[in-house]
Amino acid sequence: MANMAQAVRMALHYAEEHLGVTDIFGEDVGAPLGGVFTVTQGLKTAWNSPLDERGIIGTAIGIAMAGGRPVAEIQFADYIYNTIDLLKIAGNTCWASHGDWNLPMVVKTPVGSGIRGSIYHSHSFDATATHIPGWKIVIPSNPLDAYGLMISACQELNPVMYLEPKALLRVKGEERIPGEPEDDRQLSKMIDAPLGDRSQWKAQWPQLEAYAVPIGKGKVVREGSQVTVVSYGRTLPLCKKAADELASQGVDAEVIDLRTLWPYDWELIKASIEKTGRVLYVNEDTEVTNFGEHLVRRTVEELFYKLLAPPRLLAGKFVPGIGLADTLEMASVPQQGDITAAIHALAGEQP
Amino acid sequence: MANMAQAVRMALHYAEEHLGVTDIFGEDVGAPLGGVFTVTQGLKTAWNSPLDERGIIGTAIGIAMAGGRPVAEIQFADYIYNTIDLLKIAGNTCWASHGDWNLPMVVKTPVGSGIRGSIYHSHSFDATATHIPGWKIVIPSNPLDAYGLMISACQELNPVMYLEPKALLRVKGEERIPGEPEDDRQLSKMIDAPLGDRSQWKAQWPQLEAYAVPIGKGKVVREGSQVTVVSYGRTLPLCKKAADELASQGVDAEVIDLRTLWPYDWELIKASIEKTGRVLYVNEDTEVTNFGEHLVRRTVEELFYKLLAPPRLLAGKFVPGIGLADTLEMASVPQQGDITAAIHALAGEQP
Amino acid sequence: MHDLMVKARVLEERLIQMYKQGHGYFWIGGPGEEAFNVPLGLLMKKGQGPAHDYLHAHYRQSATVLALGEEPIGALRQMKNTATDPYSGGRNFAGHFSRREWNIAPVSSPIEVQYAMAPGTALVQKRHGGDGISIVTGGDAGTAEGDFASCLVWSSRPGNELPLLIIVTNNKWGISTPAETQHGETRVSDRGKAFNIRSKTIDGNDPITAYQELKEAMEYVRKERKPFLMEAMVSRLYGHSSASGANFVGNEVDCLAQFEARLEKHGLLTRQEMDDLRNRYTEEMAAMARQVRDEPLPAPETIWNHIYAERK
Amino acid sequence: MHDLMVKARVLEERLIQMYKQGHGYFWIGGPGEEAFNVPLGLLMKKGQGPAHDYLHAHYRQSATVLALGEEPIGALRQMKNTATDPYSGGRNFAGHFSRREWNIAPVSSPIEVQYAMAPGTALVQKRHGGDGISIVTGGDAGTAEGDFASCLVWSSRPGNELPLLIIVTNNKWGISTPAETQHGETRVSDRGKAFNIRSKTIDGNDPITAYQELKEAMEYVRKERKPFLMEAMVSRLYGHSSASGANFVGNEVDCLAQFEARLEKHGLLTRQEMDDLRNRYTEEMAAMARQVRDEPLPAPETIWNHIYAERK
Ligand SMILES: Cc1ncc(C[n+]2csc(CCOP(=O)(O)OP(=O)(O)O)c2C)c(N)n1
Ligand SMILES: Cc1ncc(C[n+]2csc(CCOP(=O)(O)OP(=O)(O)O)c2C)c(N)n1
Ligand SMILES: [Mg+2]
Ligand SMILES: [Mg+2]
Repeated sequence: MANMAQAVRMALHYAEEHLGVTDIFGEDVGAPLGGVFTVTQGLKTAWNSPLDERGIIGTAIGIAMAGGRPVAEIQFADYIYNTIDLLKIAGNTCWASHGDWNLPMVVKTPVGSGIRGSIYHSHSFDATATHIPGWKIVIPSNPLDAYGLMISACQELNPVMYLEPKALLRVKGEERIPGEPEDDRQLSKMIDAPLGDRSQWKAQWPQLEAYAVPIGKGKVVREGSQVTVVSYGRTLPLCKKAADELASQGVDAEVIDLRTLWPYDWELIKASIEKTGRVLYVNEDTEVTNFGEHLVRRTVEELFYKLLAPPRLLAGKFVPGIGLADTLEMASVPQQGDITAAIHALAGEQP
Repeated sequence: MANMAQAVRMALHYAEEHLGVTDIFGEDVGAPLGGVFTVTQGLKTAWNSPLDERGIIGTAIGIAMAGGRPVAEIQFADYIYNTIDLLKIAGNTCWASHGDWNLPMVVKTPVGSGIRGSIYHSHSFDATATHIPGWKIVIPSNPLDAYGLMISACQELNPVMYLEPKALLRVKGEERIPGEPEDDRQLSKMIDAPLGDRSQWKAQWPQLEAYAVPIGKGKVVREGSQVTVVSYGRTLPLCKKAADELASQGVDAEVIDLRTLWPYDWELIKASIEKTGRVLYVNEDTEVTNFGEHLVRRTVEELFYKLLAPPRLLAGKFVPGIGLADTLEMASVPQQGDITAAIHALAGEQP
Repeated sequence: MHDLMVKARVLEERLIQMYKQGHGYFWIGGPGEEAFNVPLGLLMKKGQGPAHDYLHAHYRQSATVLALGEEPIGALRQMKNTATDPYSGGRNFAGHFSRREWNIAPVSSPIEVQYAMAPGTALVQKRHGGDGISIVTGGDAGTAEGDFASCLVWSSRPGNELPLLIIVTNNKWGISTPAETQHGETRVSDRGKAFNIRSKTIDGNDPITAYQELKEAMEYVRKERKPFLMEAMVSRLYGHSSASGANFVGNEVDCLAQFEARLEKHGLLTRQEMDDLRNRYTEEMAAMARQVRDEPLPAPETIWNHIYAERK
Repeated sequence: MHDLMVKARVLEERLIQMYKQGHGYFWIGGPGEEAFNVPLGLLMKKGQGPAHDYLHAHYRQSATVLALGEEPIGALRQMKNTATDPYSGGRNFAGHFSRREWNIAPVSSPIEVQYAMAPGTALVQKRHGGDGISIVTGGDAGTAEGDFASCLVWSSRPGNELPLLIIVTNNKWGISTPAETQHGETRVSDRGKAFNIRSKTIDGNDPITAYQELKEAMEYVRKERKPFLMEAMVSRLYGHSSASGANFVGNEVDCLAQFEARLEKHGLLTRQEMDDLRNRYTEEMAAMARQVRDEPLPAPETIWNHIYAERK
C-alpha cells in the first residue's frame, strides 16, 4: 500500500489533472527535491519559491484571487508562525468583503513530533489553526484519508489548512487508494523520484480515481461501549492500538478519528459520549488553550448531566519546545503508554 | 483619579526612574504623539520606531539580550499576528539555551472591543498569548492594577505580555495611585500633553511611589456564595456590575479579577468554586480554542465532583471579525445584558 | 481629470463631515492624493479576471475607485456602516473598498500585506498572457514592513519576473512619525534598483506628470511583463485620519488647488466654473449623505453570514 | 588561522560521522565556510556585555566559535543531545551554539529572525559608546525573508545608524533551491546600497581576503558606529544537512584544500605537517566522541527546567 507521502502526492496529481490545481509551491517543493518529505515529487505544477513564508501565503491568496487554485506548502508548521496575520486575512476575506471574494486555496504543512525534530521540527498547529475563523482544517491519520481529504480540500471554495502528521508520512496504509497498483515496489518505481540525477525523470502516474473524504466528517475506527476516545493525527493510531490492547483487560473503548478539526463532527462525538458517558480527548499540541479544551468545554456545555466521569484531555506538556533527546521528546508529548494508561484510568474512574 | 492611560504612563515613568527601563518604543510611541492612546506621552526614553512589528519585537529581544530593559508597544494587538514566531522565540530563549539567556522585556498592546474599532482594532489576544509558553501575561481592569502590574512587569526577568483593554483606557479609577495628586485636573495638567504644539512641553511628574501588583495573583472584587464569575479586562467591570445588580434578585455571585492570565491564580479560583459549586468564565476573545476553555478544562479536571452545574464560558462569537456597525459589535462580544443573563441562568441551573 | 479630482475631494470632505457629525465612527481616506490616484484609475484596464488589471489598494484610494467609475454613495454607506455598504456590509472602516467585478481586492487594514499578495495575481496574469497587470499601492512608512521587500523579491525572480506595478505613495508621514526620521534610503524607489527593477520617484501632486509617468510605467509592465516600482510624492491634507482630528493642514501642497490655478491661468476653466462644479458635487453628496443616514444598520444575526462561500 | 580551519573542519566531519553512526539525529554545520568564519571569530572582541561584540549566528558557525576559543567537545555533546550539552542541555540540534559569557546569542532554527534581533543589541551598544559592535550572519536564501529587510531598515535610520556588521554567507543554495532561480539582485549586497549602507561582496573562500575585508569592515563599524553589509561567497561542502545525506560534494571550492595548496606552495607548511595536524585533531575528536557517547541523556523531568529565569 502507499504511504501517506505517496498518497498526498497522488491526490495532488489527481487535483492537477481534474480539479484545476494550478500551483503547488513552497520552499523546495519543486524539482529536484519535490519537498523535504517527498510529497510533491514529479508534480507538473510544483515549483520552488523564495525562502519566505509570508510571501508563500500572500502569493497563495493572490493566486486564489485571480482564479488560480494554489496548494501552498510551509515546509514545517514550526515556520508558519510569522504568517498568522495572513492566515487570519485569508480566513476573513470572504466575511470582510461581505461575500464579494472567496479564496479557494490549500495550505499544507507537516506537523507534530515523532522524528526527533527538536524544538523546531516538532510543532503542532491544531490549537493555533482552530482559533482562526474562516478556515477549514483537516488532518489525516492514514494514507487513504490523506488522499481523500486532499481531494476534498482541492474542491473547496474556502481556505483549507491541511496538516500532515509527519510521523505518519512514511507509514503505509491498510487500505488501497483507488487506482493504486497492487505492488508497492511498482508504485515506488512509478512515482518516487530516483536517487541521484533526476533531471530526466518523470513520474508515471497510476490511473487514479476520484475519492473524497468529506470535510467535516469523522470516523469511528473502533466501536466500543465504555469510553470514547477522540483523537487525530499522530496520536490516532496510538489510541486505536491502546483500545485494541485494553479490550483484553475488559476495557471496551470507542475510538473516533476526527479527521476534520473545523468544522468538526460533533454529532459523531456526541452520540458516542451519550453511549459511553466518558470521553478522553488526545492530541499532542501544548495543553494550555488547546483545541481539546474546546472539545471538553463543548462536552460539559451540552452533555454535563450525562457524564459518568469528567471529560479528560491528554495533550502535550506546556513547555517551550520538544527537546531533541529521546528522553525529552517522550516526556513532552503523549506516547503509547500514556494513552493506554489514560484510557484505562478513565474507564475505571469512580467518583 | 487617574484613568488607565495615565496610570500606565505613570508606571512607565516610575520604571524609567527606578527600575532601569531603557527603551519605550513602537510606532508613534515617542514625541509628539506619545502613543495613539496617549499612554507614552512625556516619557524620557520613549521613541518612534519604523512601521514594522517584527522589527519592534526583534529589537526588544536584542535590547533585552544586551542588558537593556525594553517596553515595546504593538500599536494594536490586531497587528501583532505577524510576530507570533518571534514571541515564541522570546518565550523559549531561556529554555532553549538551558537557562543561559533570559529576556527581561515587556510587550504592551491594546486589546479588545468597545471603541467601534471594526475588524482590525477590536482583537483580543488572550487566547493566542496563553498558548505561547515562557511568557507571563497580565491584563488590568482598573488604573491602580494597571499601575501595579506594569511595575511588576518591569521588574521581571522574563518576557511579560501586558494587555491593555482599550475600552478601559480612558476610564478613571476608584482608587488613588500612590503619589497621584488629589485633583484630576491638576494631574492632567501635569502629565497630559497639550493640544497643538508640544515641542516645548515636558511632563511634570508627581512624586510616585512603588506599588506592585504581584504577577500571578488574582483578586476577589466581590464576595459571593452562589456562583463564581472569573473574568478580566473589559468584561470584568461588567461582571462586577452584573453581580451587584443580581444581588437584589437574590443571586449572590463572587467575582474574581484574574489580572494575570499566566501563571494564573488557580488557588483563588479553586477555593471559590469549592464554595459555590458553579463557575462562569467570561472573556471576549473568540470562543473556539479560547483561554476560558482551558479554565473550564482545569475545572472539570480537578473539581468535577464538586460542581453543582456545568462550568460555563461566555466569550466572543467565533466569527472572522467584529463588524463596525453597532449592531454587529454588540452581537459579537459579551455585553452587560449577556453577562447578567449568563450569571442568572447559571445560578439557577438545575439538572 | 479635474472633474474626478473635485469629485473625489468632495467625497472625502463629505466623509469627514459625516464623521464630525457623528454619522460614522472613523474616517480615513485620500484627500491630497487625487492628482495621482485619478490618473491611476483612468489608466487601469477595468474588468474581472486576469485579462484585466488587479488593484491591491491602500486605504487612501477613493479617487482611483471613482475614476474607475464607482458611485460615491457606496463610500458614504461604508462610512455610516449601513447594511447597504457595498464593500463590507457595514463591517469595515471607510476607504476599505472591494469590488471583485472590477478586480479591486478588498482593502485590508493591516499595513503592507497587500504587497505580499499582489505577486499572486500578477503570477496568474503572467501565465495567462495578454496585457493585464497587477497594481499595488501603499504608504511610505509601511515600506518598513518585510512585506514590501517580499514584493520586490517575488516580482523579480529571474525568468519569472511579474507584471506588477508596485506603487508607494509617499506623504512623508506614518501617522505622527516623520519619514525623515525612519528612512535611511535617499528615495524609497532606490530599493527597487537593487533587484534590477525599473524604479522611479515622481511628483504625484501634478496630475499631468502623474498621468504621463503612470502611462509609461504601465506600458512597460504590460508589454515587458516585468515589475516597475514607482514612488509618488503626495500630500496628506487632512492629517492621518479622524484619530488625529481630520482637520485641513495648511502647510502641504494641495494638488487640486495647484491644478486649478494652472487651469485658470491657462484659461481652460474659470474660477466660476470650478466653483460651480464643486458646489454641484457638494450638494449631490450632501443629498446622498442624507439618504444614507436613514438606511438601516445590518441586523445582529448577519454576523454569521459569509464566513464561508458556498457553491451556488 | 590554518590550525583553526583544520580544527573546525575536523569537528564538522566528526559530527557528520556521529550522525552516520547513529550518535545523533540530525547534523547541520559549516564545512566549507572556515575561511570566512575563522577570521570572523579571530577579529571579534570577545566578552560579555555591550562593550564587547555580539554574535547573532547562523547554524554554520562552528569555525567562528572555535576561533573564539571554544572547546569542541560542546558541539559533540549537542550532537549527541546529552545532558552535558553546554548550549541547550540536549534540547537543540547540532550547530545551535549559545554562550552568554561571550555574547553569543542562541542560534535559532527559524531562518533570518536573528536579523530582526541584532539591531537591538547594536542599539544598546550605540548608546553605550566604546567600540563594541553586533554581528549577524545568515544564508543567501534566507535574505528573502522580510527580517533581512527589517535589519537594513532598523540599522540605517538617519541619526540612529547602528554599529552592526550584517553578513550574508552566500553558498548559492537554499537546501535544494539554486540561488540564481530566486534572486533578482545582481548581488545580495546591492540591497544595502539602497539604504546608503556601505556594502561589499567578497570571496569568503580565501582566508586572507576574508580576514582583511572583515578587519576593514569591522573597523568602520566600530569607529563610525554605522552598519556595514558584507556578502561572502562560500561553499557548502557536505550539502545542506544530514537530511540531504551529508556527503562530500565534489564540485565546490574547498577553501581548506585551496589554502593548504597555497601554504604548501609558499613553503609555509609541508603536506606532512598539515596531515599531522589533521590527524591529531581527528584523533582528539574521536576520543571526545567516545567520551560523549557514554554521557547520560537529560532526565525526562528536566523538561520543566528553565522555562523561566529566576532571581537568585
Ligand atoms: C500592520 C499594521 N501596523 C500598524 C498599523 C496602524 N497604522 C495605521 S496607518 C499607519 C501609518 C501608515 O503610514 P504610511 O504607510 O506612510 O501610509 P499613510 O497613512 O501615510 O498613507 C499605522 C502605523 C496598521 N494599520 N497595520
Ligand atoms: C523560517 C524558516 N523557514 C524554513 C526553514 C527550513 N530551512 C532550513 S535551512 C533552509 C535553507 C536556508 O538557506 P540559506 O539561507 O541560503 O542558508 P544555508 O543553509 O544555505 O546556509 C530552509 C528552507 C527554516 N529553518 N526556517
Ligand atoms: Mg505615509
Ligand atoms: Mg545558502
